Amino acid sequence: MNALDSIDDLTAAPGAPAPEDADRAGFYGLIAYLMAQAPDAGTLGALGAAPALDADPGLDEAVALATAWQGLQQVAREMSADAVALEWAALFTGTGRPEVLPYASVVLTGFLMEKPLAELRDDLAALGLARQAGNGEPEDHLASVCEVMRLLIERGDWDAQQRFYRRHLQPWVAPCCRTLSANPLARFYAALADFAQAFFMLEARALGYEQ
Amino acid sequence: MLVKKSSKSNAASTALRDALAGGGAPRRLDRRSFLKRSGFAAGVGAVGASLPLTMVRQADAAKAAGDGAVEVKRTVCTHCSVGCAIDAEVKNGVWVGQEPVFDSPINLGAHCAKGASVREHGHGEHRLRTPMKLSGGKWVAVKWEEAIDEIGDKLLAIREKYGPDATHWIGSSKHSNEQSYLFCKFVRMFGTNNTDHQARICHSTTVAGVANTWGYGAMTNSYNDMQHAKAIFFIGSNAAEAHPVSMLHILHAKEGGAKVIVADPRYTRTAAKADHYVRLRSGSDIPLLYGVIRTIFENGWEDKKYIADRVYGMDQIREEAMQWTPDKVEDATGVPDAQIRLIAETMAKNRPSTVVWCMGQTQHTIGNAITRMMCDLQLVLGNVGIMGGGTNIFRGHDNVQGATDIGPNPNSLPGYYGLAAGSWKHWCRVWGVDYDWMKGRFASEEMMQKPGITVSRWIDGVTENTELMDQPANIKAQIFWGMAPNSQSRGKDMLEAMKALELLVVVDPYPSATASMAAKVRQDGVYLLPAATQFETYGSVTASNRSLQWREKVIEPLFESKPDHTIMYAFAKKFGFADQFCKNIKLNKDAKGWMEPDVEDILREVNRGTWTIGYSGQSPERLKLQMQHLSTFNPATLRAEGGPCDGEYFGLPWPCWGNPELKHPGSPNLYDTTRHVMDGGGNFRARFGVEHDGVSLLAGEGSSSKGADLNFGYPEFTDVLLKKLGWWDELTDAEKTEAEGKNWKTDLSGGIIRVVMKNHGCMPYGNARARAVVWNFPDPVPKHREPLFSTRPDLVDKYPTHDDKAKFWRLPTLYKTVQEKYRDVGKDFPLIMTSGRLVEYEGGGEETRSNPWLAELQQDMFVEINPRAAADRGIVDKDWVWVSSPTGAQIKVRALVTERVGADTVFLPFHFSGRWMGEDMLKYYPKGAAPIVRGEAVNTATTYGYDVVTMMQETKSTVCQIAKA
Amino acid sequence: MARMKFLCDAERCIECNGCVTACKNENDVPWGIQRRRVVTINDGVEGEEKSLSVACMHCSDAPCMAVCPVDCFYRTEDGVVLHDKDACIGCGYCFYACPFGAPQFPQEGAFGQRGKMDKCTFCAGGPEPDGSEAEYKKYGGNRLAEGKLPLCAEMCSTKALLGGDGQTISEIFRERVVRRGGSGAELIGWDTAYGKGGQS
Amino acid sequence: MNGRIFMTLRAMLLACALGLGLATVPALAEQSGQAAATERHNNVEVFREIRRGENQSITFQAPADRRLIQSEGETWRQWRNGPITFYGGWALALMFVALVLFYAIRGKIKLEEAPTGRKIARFSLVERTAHWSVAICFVILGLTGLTLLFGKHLVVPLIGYSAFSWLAVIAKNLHNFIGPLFFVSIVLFALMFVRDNVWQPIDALWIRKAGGLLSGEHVPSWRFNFGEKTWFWLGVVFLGLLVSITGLVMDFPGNGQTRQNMQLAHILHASGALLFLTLSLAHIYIGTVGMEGALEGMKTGYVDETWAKEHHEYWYREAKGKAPSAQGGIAQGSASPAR
Ligand SMILES: Nc1nc2c(c(=O)[nH]1)N[C@H]1C(S)=C(S)[C@@H](COP(=O)(O)OP(=O)(O)OC[C@H]3O[C@@H](n4cnc5c(=O)[nH]c(N)nc54)[C@H](O)[C@@H]3O)O[C@H]1N2
Ligand SMILES: Nc1nc2c(c(=O)[nH]1)N[C@H]1C(S)=C(S)[C@@H](COP(=O)(O)OP(=O)(O)OC[C@H]3O[C@@H](n4cnc5c(=O)[nH]c(N)nc54)[C@H](O)[C@@H]3O)O[C@H]1N2
Ligand code: HEM
Ligand code: HEM
Ligand code: SF4
Ligand code: SF4
Ligand code: SF4
Ligand code: SF4
Ligand code: SF4
Ligand SMILES: [Mo]
Repeated sequence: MNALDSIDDLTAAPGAPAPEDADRAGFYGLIAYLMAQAPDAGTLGALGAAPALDADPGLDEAVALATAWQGLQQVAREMSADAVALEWAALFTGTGRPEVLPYASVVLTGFLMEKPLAELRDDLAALGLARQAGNGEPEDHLASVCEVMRLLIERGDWDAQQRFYRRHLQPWVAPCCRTLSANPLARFYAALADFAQAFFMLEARALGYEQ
Repeated sequence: MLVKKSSKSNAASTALRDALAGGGAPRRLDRRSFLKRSGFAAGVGAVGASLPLTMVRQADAAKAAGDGAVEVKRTVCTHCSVGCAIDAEVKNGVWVGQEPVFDSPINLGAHCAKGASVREHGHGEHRLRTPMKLSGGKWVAVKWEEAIDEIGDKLLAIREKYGPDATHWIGSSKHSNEQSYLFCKFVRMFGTNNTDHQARICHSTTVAGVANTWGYGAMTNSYNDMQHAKAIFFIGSNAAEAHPVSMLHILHAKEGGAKVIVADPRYTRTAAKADHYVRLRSGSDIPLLYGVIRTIFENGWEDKKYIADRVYGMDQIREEAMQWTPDKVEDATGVPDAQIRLIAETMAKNRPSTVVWCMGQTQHTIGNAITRMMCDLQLVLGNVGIMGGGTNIFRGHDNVQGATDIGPNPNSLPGYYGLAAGSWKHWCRVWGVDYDWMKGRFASEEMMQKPGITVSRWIDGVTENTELMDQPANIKAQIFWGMAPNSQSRGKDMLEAMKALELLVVVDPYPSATASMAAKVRQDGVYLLPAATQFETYGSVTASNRSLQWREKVIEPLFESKPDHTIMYAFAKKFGFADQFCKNIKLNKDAKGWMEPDVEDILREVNRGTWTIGYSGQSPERLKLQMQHLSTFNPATLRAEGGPCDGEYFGLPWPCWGNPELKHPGSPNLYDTTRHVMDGGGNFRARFGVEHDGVSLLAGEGSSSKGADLNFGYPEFTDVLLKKLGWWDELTDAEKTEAEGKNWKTDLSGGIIRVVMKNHGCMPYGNARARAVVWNFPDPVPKHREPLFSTRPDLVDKYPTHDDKAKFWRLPTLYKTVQEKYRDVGKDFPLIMTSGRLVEYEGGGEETRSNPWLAELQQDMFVEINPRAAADRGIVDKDWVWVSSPTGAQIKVRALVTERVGADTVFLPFHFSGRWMGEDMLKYYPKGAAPIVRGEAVNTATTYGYDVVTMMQETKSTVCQIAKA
Repeated sequence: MARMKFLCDAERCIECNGCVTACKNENDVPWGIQRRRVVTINDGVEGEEKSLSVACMHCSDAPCMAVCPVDCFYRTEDGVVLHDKDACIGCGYCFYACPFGAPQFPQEGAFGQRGKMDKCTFCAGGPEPDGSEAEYKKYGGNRLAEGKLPLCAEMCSTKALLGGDGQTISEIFRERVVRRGGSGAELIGWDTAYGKGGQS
Repeated sequence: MNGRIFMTLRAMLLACALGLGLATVPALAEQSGQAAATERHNNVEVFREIRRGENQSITFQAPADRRLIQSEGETWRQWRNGPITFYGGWALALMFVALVLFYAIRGKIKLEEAPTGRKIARFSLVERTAHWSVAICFVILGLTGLTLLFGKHLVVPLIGYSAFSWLAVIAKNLHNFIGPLFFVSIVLFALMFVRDNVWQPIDALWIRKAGGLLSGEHVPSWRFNFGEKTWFWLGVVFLGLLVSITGLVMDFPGNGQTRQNMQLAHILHASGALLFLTLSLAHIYIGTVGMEGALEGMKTGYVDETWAKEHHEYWYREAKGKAPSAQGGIAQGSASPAR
């Protein structure tokens, strides 16, 4: 599927998002994509070459994010796509329980496929969203909730973003990133986790504002 | 004092806490400038914005993710044959709650540890998620299509090179009836009889022994019916752990005054609930039972009329029994005569009395004879065919009964039709395929009719000298489709076999026990395919009491897993026989575009072909209707009182005769002459001819079922007999066309059955005597023979085993040779080693040991050892010890010092795997796939020994030595 | 109003642990905490082996309640003893006092770090609003609010474990004793069974 | 009772009364009649055995204490909620009142002669640090401990549950973390002071005169008088170690101690702590408002010669005789502060 098609379909909502929101959406998209699969060489290269973040030194969260972003780009430049793919497989696949389980249910209840997933599906239905055909991952995967955020930003629905973030990301993303970051097998993904965590911190703050 | 907080004060305290925790509302600043100051709005996220979405999409308005409502799906526990119903609460496809089904007449809402925790299956944390293969010693993920292709090509190549019999397919008693049946058909269409499932190593000796005694090899009555018993004799069954919910009915009977006796080498939890406990030496059931029968005869407590009218050959049993004088019995069993007398008297004076047996009796080289002894005991007492009596054979897996009835058996097509040309023709007609085509699938017509290699011996099928085998080549490809490796004996030899294979395929939700063993000895050629569990598909399941229940699908298959029948169809397509495979079966496209054979249609095909045992009346519609009206069934009688199923027995227990339109209510108790045949009544089956050695085998005068037109013994019905009796014209014209030249088993119209039963109250299978003497077995009159590995050389001399067999189920099989070689094994291995179950785990245990709620309860593999035996070895409770066996294997386990076992016996649970002779197998498991609890498999240390009729493995009586680690 | 009680019949209990896992299932109790336990006496001794399933007995004069330094226990109208995890400081006193070892803790760390106490709630949740997510997370299900009884008792494999209104269940038990051939008169009171901590 | 509960009960009833519907099965009256005489039908005996606490096993391995019913818990509860709270509370209160009265009647023990302005070194920096760290820990432990013991009676009515629960968390954690620190400090402290707290003949005099507390007479002593020694041995050494050790037993669970061990530890800890606190009031009284000049020694390390002479005459003489009262030039020997 062509990437842009799918986004176009979905951003039927009022107007194009403001540039800063486009960036937010982009970061969500990036985190989602990297969590869902290992990036190919092209994506990895693009990531390494992306612009740096120019943060106001007075904003601690922003500085932390800029640093983490730099860290992620650094690793992206240093590692080959194959190495990242191996790492992805080592972390997130296995014939049984993988090393890291980036699911809301697991972080919140200790089990896969638990009540948080049921709650999430309620809200997805209300938002008119569903799992992509052929995707076996339950929707409370980190990649999946990030994609939802991306879509909501692209729709420009601030209230929905606030509500969704509060209900389906806030309670678990930070501990999830911490676990991933601490995994001894993780290098690229540790950097991603650090970046994601910094990003979520900033998001939590940003979403605290009124529209 | 605190009371329920209002949400308001709660919010207040939350705010307070937040404040203390340093959180709080963000400082005033507007959002956009905040984001800008953070460096956003400069296109920094562009790299992500161009990436495609892979997880979510805009839903079609029609099928959004969930409607938020809690749906209740009715299913049945998958952990044992009791068949406890479960209500699963599902919200948005997530299994969020589990509720008891009080209305189920079988379990009244009750569950043991396993059933109470099945919701954990919905988490699937330790499940196989995607297909995997072993490549250069590493586990790597592969796509489904790739896996099917690669495996398919390899199998076709092996088929080409060595013939279809170089493959061996182990199916599963965990499959639904429909899947079992389809698997049986699938393997046959591949062209081999090399297929088997758990029943082989579970109740095969029962099925053979009991069926050969009176017709059907199944539990005659039911758990519920035991409420009517006045004495219950458990021997070699530990129901409190293996069939916990059955105890609901048994304790109820006991509270009503029924006497309960337990005979077992261990003082089990069942024994703890009994009135009397008898400790016998493992493997000595036959002498004990002869002692009991002798006592009954000596006191004239036998049911003389019953024996005269309904039993063949009882004199010979009596004769043999008289040889077993009290001293001999005590010498062989260790049971004093007073206890023997107690059993005999209790059983005789509290009729109806019933017996229960299980693995303690079946898993022996003479299992077939032991189980026949149990039938003989009940025949002597006239207890068979009555409420509260019968032989209550507690079966094993949730659907082992169904898989035995219509599943992958090496010696039979569905419904015990056997493998003769006529049987093939019958099933070919049902399947709608040409007999010659079918024949062409096999290596030859001879191989088509020759029973395949059993699951207990597949390892020898791989490693045996080809010359000595009864098939052209060794097994090159082994397929484990729902069975664990650690349940088969001689684990040490299995490792060699795994090494020698060309291909090993495991289709299982939890394949990692096999995976870890294979990875220990191989680098390549192993595939793991994720099967869905029974909660992720739907279909019928047959409980121990022959009742069928319908399971609804609880959740969608987790991860990449697929239901077994979908996988079978994919392979059938790859092998090129998809069209023949599902000729009468509709195909549905699943969410991922795979074709799924329609489960209802499969059952309808079963209905159309399985007349022998009455799997013909249980249409999907009838079963579903019952599941919706559970409350109408009386738990004491299993009969519906009122409601749409009025008069039917729960689960339409087979035989449920004729086609569904006949509305047969099912047979709650087999051979029950006190009821009309259209009311579940019956009599012993005429299966072995009408006479033997000049003695009639047909039942005596007046012993027909209630209201039968023929009130004497009669043979089974054929078109010829019908004509002779002048009943032929009661068939419709269409039925006549179909029934011409057929008998009740092959008449696809069901006309013969309808006329015989409905119009004349007779049993289609005839009315005969039960056979106390089974002349076609090696020991027609059951004889005691010592296990191959015995600690008693004196008894080995007195009661030696059978002679070796050259070609038995395609393999040379040793008896005398082994026993003689190991005559004095007791010197170095003085302890009798037996094995069995723990309530928390099931089977090989990979599933249940992956369930944290269960795993928490049993965290160590152990051996039960008597305080005296322990003291002799300087062992104290919880010590690590080595258990070593004559095979040279030794396993490291914890000692559990207890009076439960006598000083000469030790007991080990068999549910563990993941440690190998002291070594932790963790490194061979695909990373993260190890179950929560790992331990030594007892079968790593078990020895050679197979039943002389069925190839049942000897896992209850062998020997070992124990030393402190 | 009903006075909720448990009663476990040792003549029936077969140590199958059904009640234990039912509780885990209903309340998502983490590894290491057992709100209900099955205890066997004289394991393997012929004629002497008996098992009983035990959880919090929801005592009338509840020792846990009496010793809690923050007084976080309360009793519902049904006589169920519940506690407030927000208030609990994890001091362990309830665990010292309880005759049945009902209170348990998620950890047992240095410096007395135990986490919030957890115990059987009679499947009645906690102080949060009935059926709320917060309630479920902290205390598990609230079956009483849904008009159901504790899952452990509902699922007991042999109906050895009875849970519900004290009078009703002792009546059921009495009938059973009579049916077994006892007179029912010697029926034990809570005192005999559970000692002072549990009299009703 | 609503429908669902009814269903459950029905299932239970069914399970025990299924057979009643089946009246056709004749009851085995004769046999069960006999059985009644010999068999157990209810749980009485089982519970008795369980309460005896022998031969129990639990499949589940976790709790160190594998017993089903522990009667000790009740004993513990009675001790804690009974005598310890009651007498402990009163002891503290009475001591406080007594000291107030004493102060009112006797007033501050003043120096009889005017201070000389010449200072003598009494406590080295190390000694003072040790004393004050013990003292600070002690005060925190005491306050937090008392919060746990009496908070729900005294504090809850004032600030309510929620706030108290916060206070209690803080109290508990402070207590649990400072406890071990207290233990370390008190051991060092005791080692430092033990030499000057051994029995000396002159102590007999102090005992005879009851320290002169009532008479107002000065009883001579070496560095520490018998009153202080009592505080040292009974308070610092005995009670200090008692509360420390028992406290550590409770503070570090999971080292094999059973619930019973912890109950015992708690009883000893709480009783010891209350006695300790009660005594400490007296010490603190004397060290602060009770006696002029006492605090100065602990604060600055130096005391006025007058104070030394009046309260610790022998020590004074020795100190005077041996070394000048110069900074750093501290006398050796039994009268000297620890090195
Ligand atoms: N919890 C649990 N329940 C299960 C299963 C499970 O794995 N776990 N599996 C199911 C299956 S597949 C089956 S087949 C059934 C099996 O159920 P059971 O057969 O009841 O269980 P086992 O523990 O294998 O064996 C029963 C008893 O046989 C005794 N025994 C050993 N040797 C002898 C002997 O020579 N003679 C006699 N008379 N007794 C002997 C053993 O001491 C043991 O107590 O359980 C089913 N239910
Ligand atoms: N020493 C000793 N050995 C014994 C016994 C003994 O008493 N002592 N008992 C014997 C007896 S009676 C038996 S029955 C056997 C039992 O032994 P097994 O049957 O080998 O043991 P299970 O673990 O029950 O194996 C069932 C497998 O099927 C998988 N499974 C579950 N559901 C499905 C499904 O829907 N589809 C597919 N494809 N797979 C599924 C499970 O994950 C599991 O791996 O062990 C025998 N071995
Ligand atoms: C080594 C030093 C000490 C340690 C390790 C220690 C530890 C403990 C512990 C673990 C408790 C149980 C309460 C809880 O877990 O929160 C406790 C209670 C208590 N401690 Fe200490 N403690 C120490 C010293 C002291 C001292 C010096 C005092 C008093 C002067 C004191 C007074 C108390 C009191 C009053 C209680 C409360 C008793 C109750 O509520 O029943 N403790 N202590
Ligand atoms: C917070 C209140 C306290 C005050 C104001 C205080 C004050 C004093 C003063 C002024 C002295 C010097 C007495 C002298 O010069 O002879 C002293 C000595 C001493 N104090 Fe304290 N103190 C306090 C708490 C404690 C505590 C909690 C302990 C022990 C647990 C303690 C143990 C001692 C000891 C052992 C001495 C030396 C006397 C001896 O060894 O006999 N003090 N204190
Ligand atoms: S394992 Fe057997 S007895 Fe236990 S709940 Fe399941 S079906 Fe019932
Ligand atoms: S003392 Fe124990 S059993 Fe009684 S109410 Fe409190 S926690 Fe429950
Ligand atoms: S642990 Fe919690 S509930 Fe128990 S006594 Fe302490 S504060 Fe109360
Ligand atoms: S009542 Fe509920 S919380 Fe208590 S033990 Fe039973 S299931 Fe667990
Ligand atoms: S479920 Fe019932 S029989 Fe099983 S252990 Fe619990 S109380 Fe006993
Ligand atoms: Mo089995």
